[in-house]
Amino acid sequence: MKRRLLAATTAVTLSLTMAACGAASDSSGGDAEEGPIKIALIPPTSGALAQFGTDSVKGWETAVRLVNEDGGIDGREVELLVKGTDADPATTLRVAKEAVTQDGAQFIGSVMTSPEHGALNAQLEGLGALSFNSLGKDDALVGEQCSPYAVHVVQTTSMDVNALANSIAEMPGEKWAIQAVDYATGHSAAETFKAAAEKAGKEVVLEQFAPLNTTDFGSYITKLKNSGADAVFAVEFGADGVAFVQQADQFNLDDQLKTVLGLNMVSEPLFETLGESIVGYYNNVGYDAAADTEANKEFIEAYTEDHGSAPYYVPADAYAAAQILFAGIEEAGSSEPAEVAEALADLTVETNVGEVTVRGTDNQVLRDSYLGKVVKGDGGLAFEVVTNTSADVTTTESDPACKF
Amino acid sequence: MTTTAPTDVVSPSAAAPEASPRGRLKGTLVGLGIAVATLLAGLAVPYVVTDTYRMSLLVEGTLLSLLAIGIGFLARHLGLISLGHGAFFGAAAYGVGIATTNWGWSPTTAVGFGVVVGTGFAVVMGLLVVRSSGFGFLMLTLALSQALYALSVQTSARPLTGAHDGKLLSYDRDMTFLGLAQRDVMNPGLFWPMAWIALTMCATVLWLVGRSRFGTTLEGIRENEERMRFSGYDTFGPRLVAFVLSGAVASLGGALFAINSGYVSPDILGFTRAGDSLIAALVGGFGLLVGPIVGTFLFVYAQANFNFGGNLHLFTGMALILVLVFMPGGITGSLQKLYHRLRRGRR
Amino acid sequence: MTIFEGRGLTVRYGAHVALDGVDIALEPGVVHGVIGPNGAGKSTFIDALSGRKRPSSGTVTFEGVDITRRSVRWRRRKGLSRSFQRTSVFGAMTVGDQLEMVARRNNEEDLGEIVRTLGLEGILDRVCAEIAYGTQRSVDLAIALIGRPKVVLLDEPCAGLVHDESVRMLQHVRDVCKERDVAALLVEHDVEGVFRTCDVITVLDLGKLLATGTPDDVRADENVIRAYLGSAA
Amino acid sequence: MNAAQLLNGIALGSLLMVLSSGLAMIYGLRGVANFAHGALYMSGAYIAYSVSDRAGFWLALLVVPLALAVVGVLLELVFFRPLQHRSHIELGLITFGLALMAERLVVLIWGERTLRVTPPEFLQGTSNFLGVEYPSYRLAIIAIAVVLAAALVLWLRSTTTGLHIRAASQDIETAAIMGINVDRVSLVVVAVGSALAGFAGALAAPYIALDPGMGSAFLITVLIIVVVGGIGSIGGAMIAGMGLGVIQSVTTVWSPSVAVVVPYLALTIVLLWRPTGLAGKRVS
Repeated sequence: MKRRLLAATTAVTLSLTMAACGAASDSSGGDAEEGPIKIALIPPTSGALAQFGTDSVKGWETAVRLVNEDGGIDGREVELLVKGTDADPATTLRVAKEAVTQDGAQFIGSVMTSPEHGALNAQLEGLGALSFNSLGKDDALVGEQCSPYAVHVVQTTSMDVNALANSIAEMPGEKWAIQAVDYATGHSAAETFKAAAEKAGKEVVLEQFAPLNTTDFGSYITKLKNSGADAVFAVEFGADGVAFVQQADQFNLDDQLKTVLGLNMVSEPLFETLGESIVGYYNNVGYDAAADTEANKEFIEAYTEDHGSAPYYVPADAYAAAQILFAGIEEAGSSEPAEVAEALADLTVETNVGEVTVRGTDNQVLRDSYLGKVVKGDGGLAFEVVTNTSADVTTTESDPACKF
Repeated sequence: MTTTAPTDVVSPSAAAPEASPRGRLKGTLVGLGIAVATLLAGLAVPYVVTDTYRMSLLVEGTLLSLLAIGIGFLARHLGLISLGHGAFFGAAAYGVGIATTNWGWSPTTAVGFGVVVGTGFAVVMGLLVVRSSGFGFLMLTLALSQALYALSVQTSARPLTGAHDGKLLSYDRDMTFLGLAQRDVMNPGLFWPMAWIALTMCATVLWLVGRSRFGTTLEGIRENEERMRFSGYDTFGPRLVAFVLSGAVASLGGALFAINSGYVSPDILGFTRAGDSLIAALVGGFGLLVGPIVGTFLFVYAQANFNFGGNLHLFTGMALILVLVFMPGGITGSLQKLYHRLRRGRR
Repeated sequence: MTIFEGRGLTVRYGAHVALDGVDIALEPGVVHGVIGPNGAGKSTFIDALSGRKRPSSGTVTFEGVDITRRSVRWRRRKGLSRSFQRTSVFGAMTVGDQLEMVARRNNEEDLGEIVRTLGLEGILDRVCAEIAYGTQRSVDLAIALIGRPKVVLLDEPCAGLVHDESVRMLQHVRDVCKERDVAALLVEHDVEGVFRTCDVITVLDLGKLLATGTPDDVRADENVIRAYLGSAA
Repeated sequence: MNAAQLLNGIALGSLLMVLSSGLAMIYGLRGVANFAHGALYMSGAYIAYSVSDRAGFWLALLVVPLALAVVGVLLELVFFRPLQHRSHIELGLITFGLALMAERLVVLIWGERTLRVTPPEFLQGTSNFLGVEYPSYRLAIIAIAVVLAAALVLWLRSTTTGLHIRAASQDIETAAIMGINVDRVSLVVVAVGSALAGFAGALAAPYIALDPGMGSAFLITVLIIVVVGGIGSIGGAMIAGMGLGVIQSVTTVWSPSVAVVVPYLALTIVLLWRPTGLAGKRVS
C-alpha cells in the first residue's frame, strides 16, 4: 500500500524523496474477531423520511436486545451505533466512513433512500463493511449498482409491482388509468402493471407521469376524470402522494372510481395525515403483521413491549435484517464482513417475515409480497392483507447486470 | 437601479502597491516560491494524517475548495457574486460519469471531458448573464443553474444522468485514473496528491491571472464598467473570459469529485449545494485568494461535526448573517484588517 | 475646418423632449463651451454626442463619417473621448495603475507629459478613492486625455471644485486644447469660467439651441440675455 | 383543451400572482429580492395549519397575514433599515441566510411529516362553474386572489401611501429629497409584502401538501417571475405570475416534463429578447 501511494505521488508530480513516516491511510474496520459486534445505523434524522428512520432503528434495537439477552452471538455481544444523516448521499457516505474507520463498525443498517444505497454500495468493498438494506427498494440496487457487500432485505419495487399485477383480478374496475411519478420506478411499475392488466383482460385507458415533487395535480386529475377510468393505479410517494390523494378528494375523483391501487403511496405513518378518505384504497404491503408464525409473534410481542406501539413494515424489515445478519455470523463463525457475506450466500433463515433465502447471485432476500386494503379498525386505520405472492412469482431470476 | 453601492464583501485587499516592474517580478517569484513550497508540504499530509476518515474530509475540502476559489475569483476581480457555479461543478461530475459509464472511456480522459463539459456550460451561461451585474447576476446565475438541475432529473435524461437515482461510475477494473484503479481512487490517502496538486495549481494560475494585465483590466471593469468602455475597453469579453475561467476551475473540482466518490447525485446541482459553497467562500472572505479555501475547510469540518439532526443549515445560515453584518470581508478579511491595524499601530 | 459635428440631435423620453434638433460643430484647437440653465438639456446633449445615449433622431459625424450608431468603445479608439460630471475614476486602483491601464489601451506614448501637465506626479502610488476630490477630478481629466484624442467632450469638469481649483482646471483644459490641437467641448455650469476659457459658446435652453457664437456675440444676444443671463445677472 | 384545465392554470396562476406581487414590492423599494420570501410563504402555510386545526380555516386566513406582517416589520427594523447603506448583494445574501434558518426552524416546530389542511366544510367537493364540475376550494382561491390583486392595485393607484410607494420604487433617493418618509414607506411595503407571502401560504395550505421543501421549491419560480415581469414592477409580476401559472398548467396537459422547464425557458427567452422584462426595467 505504501508503495502504491508513493507510485501515485511520483506518477503525477515531480519526483520527490520523501521519508515515509507513519503508516499510510489504509485502516478498515476494527479488530473483527474480538470484542462486541458493532452495527452502525445511519437513518435519516431530518427530512420527510425521519419518521421511517426512527422506526427502523427501533426494529434493530428490539432484535439486538433479544439476541444479547440470549447471550449474544457465539458469546459476543452485539452493539448498535446509532448515527444520523440528512439523507444526502454525500452525508451518509461520510457518516458510514466515520463509523467504519473510527468506531470500528463492521455492519451498516437503516440507510434509507436508494440514492444513498447507490453511493454506499460503490464504496462498501473498499470500506470492508457489510450493509443491510431494509428500506431502499430500487431495482438497480440488485442490478447494476449491486455489491457483494450489500444484502437487499426489502422487496424490490419490481417484486412489489409483480405482486400487485398478480392480484389484479382481485380488484374491481375494468378501465384502468395509471398515474405514476416520472421516475425510474414509476415507469417500470407502469409498464409491468399495464402488461398484467391487459393479460387479465382489463383496459388501460390513460397512462401519465408527473415529475417528482409535483405540488399541483389539478391537470392530471382533470385528465383522469375525463378519461372515463373506473380504477386508478397510482405510483406517487411522500408529499407527492399526499398532495395527489388530497387533491383527488377535492375533485371528487373517488366518485367515479371503484378501485384506487397505490404503489408505496399509502403507508402506516401517513394514515393520520391522509385521513379517512383513503379507506378502501389498495396498496402494496411489505409485511403481514397478522402472520401466524412463532417468529412473528415473538417479534410483535417484544417490539410492543419495547416501544409501546405495534410494528409495521419498516421496523419489521429492520428486525428481519438483524436476524439474517445474526444467522450469517453464526454460519460463518466469524464477524469478518467478507466471511459473513460469503456465508450468507444461499442461506435460508427463519425470520419474522417468514422463511427467507438470500439469493447468492445478487444478495436479494427472497420473501413474500402482499396486497393490502385500508380498513377502519378499532385503533384507527389499518391494512388488511388481501393476497400474498411468493418470491417464485415476483422475482424469477437475478438481474444479469449484477456481477459479483 | 443603476447604483452600485460599494460592496464591503468584495472590497479589495489594500495590498502595498508595487510600482516598479522589478518589484512586480520579485513579487511574482516570491509568490511562485510559496506556491511550490505549499504544494510540496501538502504532499506529505497523508503521511501525517494516517486516519482514513480525516483524510477523506481533507480530500473533500480540497475538491470543494476548487469550486470556492472559482466563485472567489469572480467576486474578487469583478465584484460578481455567483450562485451558479455549482452547475459547472455538477455538469463536470456528470460528464465524467457519462464518459466512463456510458461510453467506456478511461477515467483520465473522462476527467478531461468532464472539465470540457463544465466549461462549456460556463460559456453558455456566461453569454446569458455577464451583461448583468450585482443582484441581477446573483439571481440569474441561481435560476440558470436550477434550470440545469431541472433538466438533469428529467426522465428523458435518465440514460445519461440517472435522473433522481444519481449516477454510479463504473469502468473496467484494469482502467486507471493516472495510475489508480477504481478501488484506489476512493482511498483518500492515495487520491490526495491529485486533489492537492489540482488545488495549488489552480490557485496559482488564478493568482497569476489576477496580477496580469488582464487582471488589471478586470479590476477596472469591477471599479467602473462604464468608464472602461469610454476608455476604449471591451467589457463583455473580459467578463466572459473571467467567468469561463472560474467555471473551468469549478469544473475541475467537480470532475475530480466524481472520480473520487464514484457516484454523482443530483443534489450536486441543487439549490442548497450552490448556497453552501457560496456561504463557505464568503465566510472565509473574498479579499484574499486563500479566503474561500479557509471557509471551505471550515465548512467541511462543521458539516462533519455539527450536523446533528440536520441542523447544519441553521448554523450556516446564522454564520452567513453574522459574517455579513459584523465582519464583512470574512475571516481572512478581518485577520487582514487586524494585521494592518497592528502594523500601523507599531509605526 | 470641422472635425466633429452633431446635426439635428433630438432625444425623447416618452412624450418628453429633452433635446430638440440641436446642431454643433467642433474644430481642432478650439474650446467650445456649452451653457444653459438647469434642465436645458446639457447632460443629455453630451450623452447624445458621446454615444452614451442614442439620439431619437439626428446624426453625429466625426471626420466626415457618420458615427451615430457606433459604440462608445469604437469612438474612443478613433480619438473621441469624454469625461463625466460625477467623478468617474477607478476608486480602488492606484492612480498610476489606472492611468497605465488606459494608456496601454490607447497607445499613449508619453503618459509622463499628461501626468506632469496635470500635476499628478506625487500621487501615482495612492489609491484613487483616498485622494482629495479636486485631485480626483484631475485624474478624471487625465483619463480622458490619454491617447491623444482628437475630440474631448468634458462634462462639467469643475463641478464641486472651489473657485481656485476651478480656475486652474479650466486653464489646464485650455492649455491642453491649444498645445495638442484638440477639439474640446466644455459643458459647464460656471458661466464666468466658460466666457473666460472658450473660443466659441453655444447656449441651450429647454432642449433648444438659443445661440452660438463668440463670447462677445453671445453676451450681446438678446435671446440669451432674456432667457438666461438676464435672470442670472 | 377544456375549461377545467384552464381553471387549473388560473388557480395556480392566482397563487403565484399573490406570492410574486409581495416579492416585487419589496424588490422595487429595497432593491433586494428577498430570498426569504419562500420561507415566509412556508411559515404562512404551517401557521395556517396550526390555527385552522384549533380555530378554523377562516381565522387562519386572518391571523396568518397579521403574523407575517409582524415578521416583516422585524425584517425591516432588524435588517433592511440598519443595513440599507450596504450593497444590495449583501442584503440579499442575508435574506438567503434567513431563509436557510427559517426552513430549519419550521421543521423544529412542526416536524418533518407531510401535513395537510382541510378546507372549510362548504368549500369541500366540487361546484358547477360555467358548466364544469370544479373543486370549490380552487374557485375560492381564484376569487380571493382576483379581489386581492384588484385591491392592491387600487391601493397603489389611489391612496397617498400608494403614491409614495410608487414614487419611492422609481427612485428612492429622489423620493426622500421630495419629502417622502422613505423609512415609513419601506416599513409598510416590507410588512405588506411579507403579509402577502404568508397569505399565499395560507391559501395554498389546503391546496397542496405541506412539507419543509415547499418554500424553496416555489422561491425559484417566483424569482423568475419577478425578473420576467420586470424587476420591481408589481403589475408586471402579477401578469407574469398569472401567465406562467396558465402556461405551465396547460403545458402539463401536453407534456409534464416540458412543463417543469417552462419557467427557465421563459427566463432565457426574456433575457435574450427583452432583457428589461415585460415592464421594461433593466436587470442591473
